[in-house]
Amino acid sequence: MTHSEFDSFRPPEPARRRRAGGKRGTGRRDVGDGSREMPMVPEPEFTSYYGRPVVKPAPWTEDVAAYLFLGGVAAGSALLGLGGQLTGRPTLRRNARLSALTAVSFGAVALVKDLGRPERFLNMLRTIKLTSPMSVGSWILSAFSVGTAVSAAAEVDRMTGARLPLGPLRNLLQAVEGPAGFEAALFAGPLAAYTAVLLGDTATPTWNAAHEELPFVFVSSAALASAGLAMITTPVQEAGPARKLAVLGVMGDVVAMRVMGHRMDPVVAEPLHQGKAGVMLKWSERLAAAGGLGTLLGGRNRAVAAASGLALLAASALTRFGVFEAGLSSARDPRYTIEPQKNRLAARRAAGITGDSITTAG
Amino acid sequence: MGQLSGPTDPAADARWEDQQPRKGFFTDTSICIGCKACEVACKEWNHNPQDGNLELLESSYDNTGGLGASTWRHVAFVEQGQERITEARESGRALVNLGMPRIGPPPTAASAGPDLANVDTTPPDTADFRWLMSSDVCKHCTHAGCLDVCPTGALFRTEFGTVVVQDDVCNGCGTCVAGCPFGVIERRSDGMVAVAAQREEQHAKHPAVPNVGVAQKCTLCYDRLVNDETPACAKACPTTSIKFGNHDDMVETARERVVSLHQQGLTEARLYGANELDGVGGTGAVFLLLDEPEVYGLPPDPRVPTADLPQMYRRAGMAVAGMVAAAALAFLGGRA
Amino acid sequence: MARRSFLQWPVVRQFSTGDLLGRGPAVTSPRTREITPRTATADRVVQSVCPYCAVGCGQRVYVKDEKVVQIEGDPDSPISRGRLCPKGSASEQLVNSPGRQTEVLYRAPRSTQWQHLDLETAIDMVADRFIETRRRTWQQEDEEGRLLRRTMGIASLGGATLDNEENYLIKKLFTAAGAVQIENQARI
Amino acid sequence: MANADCIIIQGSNMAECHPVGYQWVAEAKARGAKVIHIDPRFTRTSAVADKHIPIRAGSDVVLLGALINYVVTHDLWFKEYVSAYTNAATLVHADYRDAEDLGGLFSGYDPETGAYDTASWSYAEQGGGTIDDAGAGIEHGSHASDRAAGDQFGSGGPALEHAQVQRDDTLQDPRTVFQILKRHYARYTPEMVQDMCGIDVADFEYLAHAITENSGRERTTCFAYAVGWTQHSLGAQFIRAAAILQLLLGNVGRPGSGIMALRGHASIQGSTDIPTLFNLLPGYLPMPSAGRHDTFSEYLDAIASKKQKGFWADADSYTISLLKAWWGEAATAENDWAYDYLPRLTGAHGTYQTVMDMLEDKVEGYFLLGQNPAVGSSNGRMQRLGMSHLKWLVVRDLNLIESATWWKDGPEIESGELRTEDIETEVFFLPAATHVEKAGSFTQTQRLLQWRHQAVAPPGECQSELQFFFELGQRIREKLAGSEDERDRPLLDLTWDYPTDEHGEPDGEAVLAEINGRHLSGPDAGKPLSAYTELRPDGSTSAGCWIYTGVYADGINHAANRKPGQEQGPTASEWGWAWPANRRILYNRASADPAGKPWSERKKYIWWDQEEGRWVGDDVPDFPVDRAPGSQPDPDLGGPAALTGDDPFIMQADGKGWLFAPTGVVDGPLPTHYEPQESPVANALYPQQQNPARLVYPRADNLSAPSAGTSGADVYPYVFTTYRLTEHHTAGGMSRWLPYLSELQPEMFCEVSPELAAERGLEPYGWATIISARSAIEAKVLVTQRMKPLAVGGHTVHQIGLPYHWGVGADAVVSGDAANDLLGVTLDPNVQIQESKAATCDIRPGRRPRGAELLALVAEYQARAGATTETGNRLVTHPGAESLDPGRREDGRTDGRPG
Repeated sequence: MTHSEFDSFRPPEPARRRRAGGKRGTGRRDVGDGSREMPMVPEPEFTSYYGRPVVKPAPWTEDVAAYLFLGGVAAGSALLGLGGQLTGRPTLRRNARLSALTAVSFGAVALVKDLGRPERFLNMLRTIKLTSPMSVGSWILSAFSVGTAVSAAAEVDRMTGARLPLGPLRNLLQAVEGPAGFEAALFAGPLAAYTAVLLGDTATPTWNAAHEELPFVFVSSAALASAGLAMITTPVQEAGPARKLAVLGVMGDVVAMRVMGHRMDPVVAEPLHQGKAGVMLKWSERLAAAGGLGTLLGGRNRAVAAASGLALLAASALTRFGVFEAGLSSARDPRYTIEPQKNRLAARRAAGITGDSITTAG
Repeated sequence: MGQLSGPTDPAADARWEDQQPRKGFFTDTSICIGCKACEVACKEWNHNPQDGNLELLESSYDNTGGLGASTWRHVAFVEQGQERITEARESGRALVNLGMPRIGPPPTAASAGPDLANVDTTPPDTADFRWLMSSDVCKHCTHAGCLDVCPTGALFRTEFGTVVVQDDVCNGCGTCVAGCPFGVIERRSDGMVAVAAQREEQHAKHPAVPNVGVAQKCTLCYDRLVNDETPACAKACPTTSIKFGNHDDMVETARERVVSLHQQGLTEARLYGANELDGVGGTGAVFLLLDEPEVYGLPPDPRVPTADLPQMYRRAGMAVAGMVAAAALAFLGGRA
Repeated sequence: MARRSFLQWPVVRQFSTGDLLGRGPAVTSPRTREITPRTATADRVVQSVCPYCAVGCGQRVYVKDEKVVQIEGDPDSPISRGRLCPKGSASEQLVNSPGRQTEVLYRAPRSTQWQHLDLETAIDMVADRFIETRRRTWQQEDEEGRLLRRTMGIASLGGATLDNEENYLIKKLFTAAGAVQIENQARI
Repeated sequence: MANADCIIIQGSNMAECHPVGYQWVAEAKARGAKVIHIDPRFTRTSAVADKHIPIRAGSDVVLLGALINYVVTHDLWFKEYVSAYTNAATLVHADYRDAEDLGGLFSGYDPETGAYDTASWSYAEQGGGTIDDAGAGIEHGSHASDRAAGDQFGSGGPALEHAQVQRDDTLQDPRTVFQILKRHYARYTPEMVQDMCGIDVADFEYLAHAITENSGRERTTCFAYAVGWTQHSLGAQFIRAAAILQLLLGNVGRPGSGIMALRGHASIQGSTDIPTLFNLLPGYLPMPSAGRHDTFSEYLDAIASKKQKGFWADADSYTISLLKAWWGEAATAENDWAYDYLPRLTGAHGTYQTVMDMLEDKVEGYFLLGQNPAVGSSNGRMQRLGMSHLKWLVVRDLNLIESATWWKDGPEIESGELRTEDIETEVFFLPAATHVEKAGSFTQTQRLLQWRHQAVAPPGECQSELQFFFELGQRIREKLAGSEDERDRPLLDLTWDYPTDEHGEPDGEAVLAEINGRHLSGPDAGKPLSAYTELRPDGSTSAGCWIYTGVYADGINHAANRKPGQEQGPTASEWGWAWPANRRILYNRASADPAGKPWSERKKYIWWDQEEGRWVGDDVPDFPVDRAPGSQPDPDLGGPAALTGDDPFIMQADGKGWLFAPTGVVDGPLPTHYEPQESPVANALYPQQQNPARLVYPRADNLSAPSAGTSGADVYPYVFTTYRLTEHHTAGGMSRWLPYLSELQPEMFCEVSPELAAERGLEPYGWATIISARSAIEAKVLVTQRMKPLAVGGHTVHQIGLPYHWGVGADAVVSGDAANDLLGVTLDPNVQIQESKAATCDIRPGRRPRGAELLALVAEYQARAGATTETGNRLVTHPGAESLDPGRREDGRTDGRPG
């Protein structure tokens, strides 16, 4: 915009720097409250403090979303591994065990990498805090990792023709291999589910509102992803249980997601349908469905099975990234905090419950 | 085991033996002059680094934006016209008319509180404009979301009933950030801001930012409390808008103040955090507000997420069972 | 040692203290248990007055190892009762600010740069210039033969942030030297 | 202040500028006092006041005059108080003509000099003659700016020959002060207030009710002001107007009453008491002027007549003791106590005159001591260009302020007006010590001296001013040692021997002891004095600042008294030491009625104890302690001895509070409304637009915008006012270098109303350029309802608010354009303070141009407005004034400097 004949002599206006961490509001929707200073903005539909978020999003990068995905893959794989172990499917067992170890290792690295002080990751085991899903999860993850590592080590030893320099430990390894597989599988379910509690137990509006259904979404997603991975790695002959698990996982995932979306306050559910998260979740469902159908219809064909497995893995990743992203964006916009809270407060008051408001007349 | 919700004494809940009376703030925004002495006194005491990009934040005189890792007291500035003042007065009156049950023994003046139905909606000296200022701070909740989700025990409940981060323990997992329903706690990034090139040298001279990567928030000056000193912000506050003391006294003072404002016809006055039946079990830092909480950037109906944790664990248990069952089903179906 | 540190493991303490949820005494670190404010560990506390506006708020200056470590309000002051405004609260930063200039600088005529000068030399140079300018610009009498006894070649501005004793010496020295253009913020 | 029932904050943004002082207002409010804020802007003070009344900047006298008129016409004045304690009943000279009769001028105006001959304003003498300003005759014919009347409101009133006045206690005589006052303000009506100030009648009534209902025996109202009043071309008169109102209502000398000056610097009061000011010597003694004070006796006669009432009559003791303190043995009765060692003034030598002298290369060396004129002074460009003409510049500060670095990164380097390589000025930057790195005393705004103990030694090469000047003095004296030159005697004879510590830092207490003074001879020789009443005019005492005598009584540093406030009564007299004589409320005799009884139990403070035969109460009585209420001493005694039992204003020459100032105020005996130097509004009260006695400086680098009614006035259509924010300190030298303060207010901004934003297309938080007749600056735009367009004189006046803390430089944490660059230099004739609270400008969206184009933009505006050096600088605008002033020059030339 040119205002005077001297404009050409003005210094260039620097691009506005926004502070990282989102201290500043994104939208301007609210401006009329704190903000009589901006008369030319349309009337707000709700009030906030200059559009700034009320709650803060977790300072997590996509490493954490990746961990959600990898943790699920690992958990499901451990179950498949145990199944293979118990039902005499050595290839499935081996591949699942190795998958579990790989996934959980990358997952743990992603998790540590995301810490503000990674060198202090061991502090995760400083306490056992039942109120902290992160603490509980850390113990689950540790326990799971022990069994997974042992059982996978046995597989590796076997694959390398017992060339690992284990010495007398080899006997021990072979002895505990089976129980280790059990142990890992014991913690597999919790590993797949606790991350849902981790997200649900936050003030991040969309995650918190999802806390009833999110565990089902996550275990389903873990199941279909790990099954998909097994379908890729394991010949069709041994991958039958994986295919069944995949189909069950897809069913669970689609149903749980739908139920979740419906039971949430429509405002808080918005981030699940909008923006990047909306796109990811939409494709997640499509890919899950495709993967499920592929498995059902062509699962016995190695190529179709592998393609379906890939689709399922992608679907699971998209679910995790989508849910992750939806939560973060719900925290960044004060509307998702304020409106549902106002609604539920009004609803309680309408129902005659007036004694539990944080705001009081005296 | 301690409680996850409802009225309780938080220090007793944490099993402190040498428990002290619970300490808290009462921030009376009706006498805040927006001087920001609290922000500076806090930064001075806690050696918190400068925050922000050194440009106007487009929010009246507020240029620090909100509470965060390096700003533990934050003064909000809200400019309002007559329409909004009337609305605020109405919403305050509606609150009174709800006949909210008072918690504990009613304050002396409150029992003989004014019949607000007959109070003129236009008190003396009504302005067609007002400028609200309010110093926000960590609420030191009775049920603190941040504390309960902390996996390392870095966050702990002190013997004064306050919630404090131990810088030497925290590993910066960030769970607490999402756990706070008030958006208070934050993980400190490098703490430094983008600065003009010619100032780089000067900034290089600044002392290194402490506690990078660690969650940070108001400690209610725990280190001062152990020596029986007033927290830095409350000590500096020129008009006693920030009061510090035993939590019970603070709530009592707050109730008396709101009654006195109501008697002057200022029905917009209300308390925030003084109700132990609320979603966080009441807060250690109580506020007197002159409008709806969200106007100041406060959540209107916060609920500590941990209150629902048992339910979440149950649901997770069911999901785990489902997953195991599905796996079992997959294998039990016989060899394909 | 290992045994003791095992017992210090918060997980153990969770059970030993009854703080099962790990919220309180079970999870404190040694540093937390030893915490002491630096107001308590200071070597000395000095009473002072805020240097900003003219309200004259009382300050307490905490000194540790000959460094100012904290400045806060003096609750004894009947003027301020221990309170300070943001500027007064930032006094410690005024003293310890990394941007503060603590070396003498000199800019020669036409130079584009500062250079460092030692303090003794600088004061000597200023004294020489003072004497020279005073001689060169001396006015003994006005055109009607009335006594003036002054120089209009030397002027000074400042004093409102200085001590009474400093202003006194400034006024005394300048007046004796015949410099009359001595001014301060009171007129700005 | 906490005792007041109503507090009017006008011309001050107290909550923002003095937050900690504001606690007492907050406390009074909590007790039920009404707090009203009158200010052009809705500020943080307004936010916590009961009411904010927006006022057009510079129209305060209209409002205060209307309140005076309201009080008088509604018969609401405090009769007993006014008749006993003020000069209401005194008769004024028969030749006196009021501004009402002469179109805005008072009698005695000399258009030749632009100054008043105040002879006709004097009291009528009992015999029928008039009482002259002592020694005033000599003043006739001198130029306006040659008289720096000085800030004497710190202590006493000006001199009168004696105090035997004519009175009419019925107040009916038209020549009584009361009747003159009544007539003078008769046209200052609520309607006039509406028209000139933009305050509607309802708001005026609210204010008038609040003040009058809270005045009288039982209740008191207090006024607080700051630079919002002083920084005007009639600043002293704003304060006078409030004083008149307060005297009429009995609100002086009583608890919760008075007019409180809120000052902005730690020791701005101290630096006036012990002045680093050209026109004063310590203790408000004037600097001698050539032509008026050529001999010592002329000098003493001019300060005070021995025959007048009150404590100023002993000025000889004060002066001689000062000269003894400075020149010790060299000051003898034979050489008039070395009176001729003092340099002489020949006019105003204030900071702005000095800068203009710099531009003419008359000044070679300049010391800047904790001050940043490149940012903080009006017409900053003139300041910086002035410095570029110096031979040497010494900057002593904590940080590398803009006044130390203008030669490499100042705005004139950017605009190309200066080239670093061409600037000859030598610059010395000497790092200073902070307040905790040196010991010394500050005098705060209520005259309280408080000692600061040294906490640590200064770092690096930092030094206190005390040490620097002590060493500089030593160095100069060493270099001059042995000089036979007579002009070096004052330096060589100077008492300049102070004990120092191991770092070379002189002992501040030794300096304080010298200021306090000591007995030089007699049995107590060497002992510190305990009160200024002990000072003698015979060389037997010394005192560096007589009003501070007593601070070191008994060899104890009373400024360091620190009995905790909570262990003392409300006056807290054992915390620090207040001058004079540790008195906390001045003129507190007025807190009792003429018979010596408290006016009311509620407002009890000082009263006469019949049994003890002395004045007693909560404070040190500001009165001869044993002078009974009914005493009528012989007026010929002169001095304190002549005070009657009901003369509470002991520093005034007649012992009364002055509703009408017969002398001492150079621009009129009664405050009269004139428009600021630049105004979009025509003076509706008088044909005279601006203060005719103001000091103008018609220079090409100091142009004024045309005022209302003259062509080109619409080029600069808006009023701007400059001010401070809580988060910063003046020119920023102590705040913009601190990250904690800088982040709170990081950028220069301007405050405009939504209406003005719409009118000029300003975007919220975008950039705007503000152009005055001197310069153009840029600022971010805060569009806010806190700025209200005012309906004045039938059209809308928009006001723009500009904080003045930022400056252009590279070293601070935050920098920005300096608001003071927009201001011109036009001074109040009484105190030579510039007008920075109201001027005119234009505003447009976008950033300002850089380089030479900036100058072109300013020039283009000047050309469009037709602004020349004559614009706005005609002293007399009243067309009818011709006949009164036959000698008026055609060109209206009014420069303060002859030729």
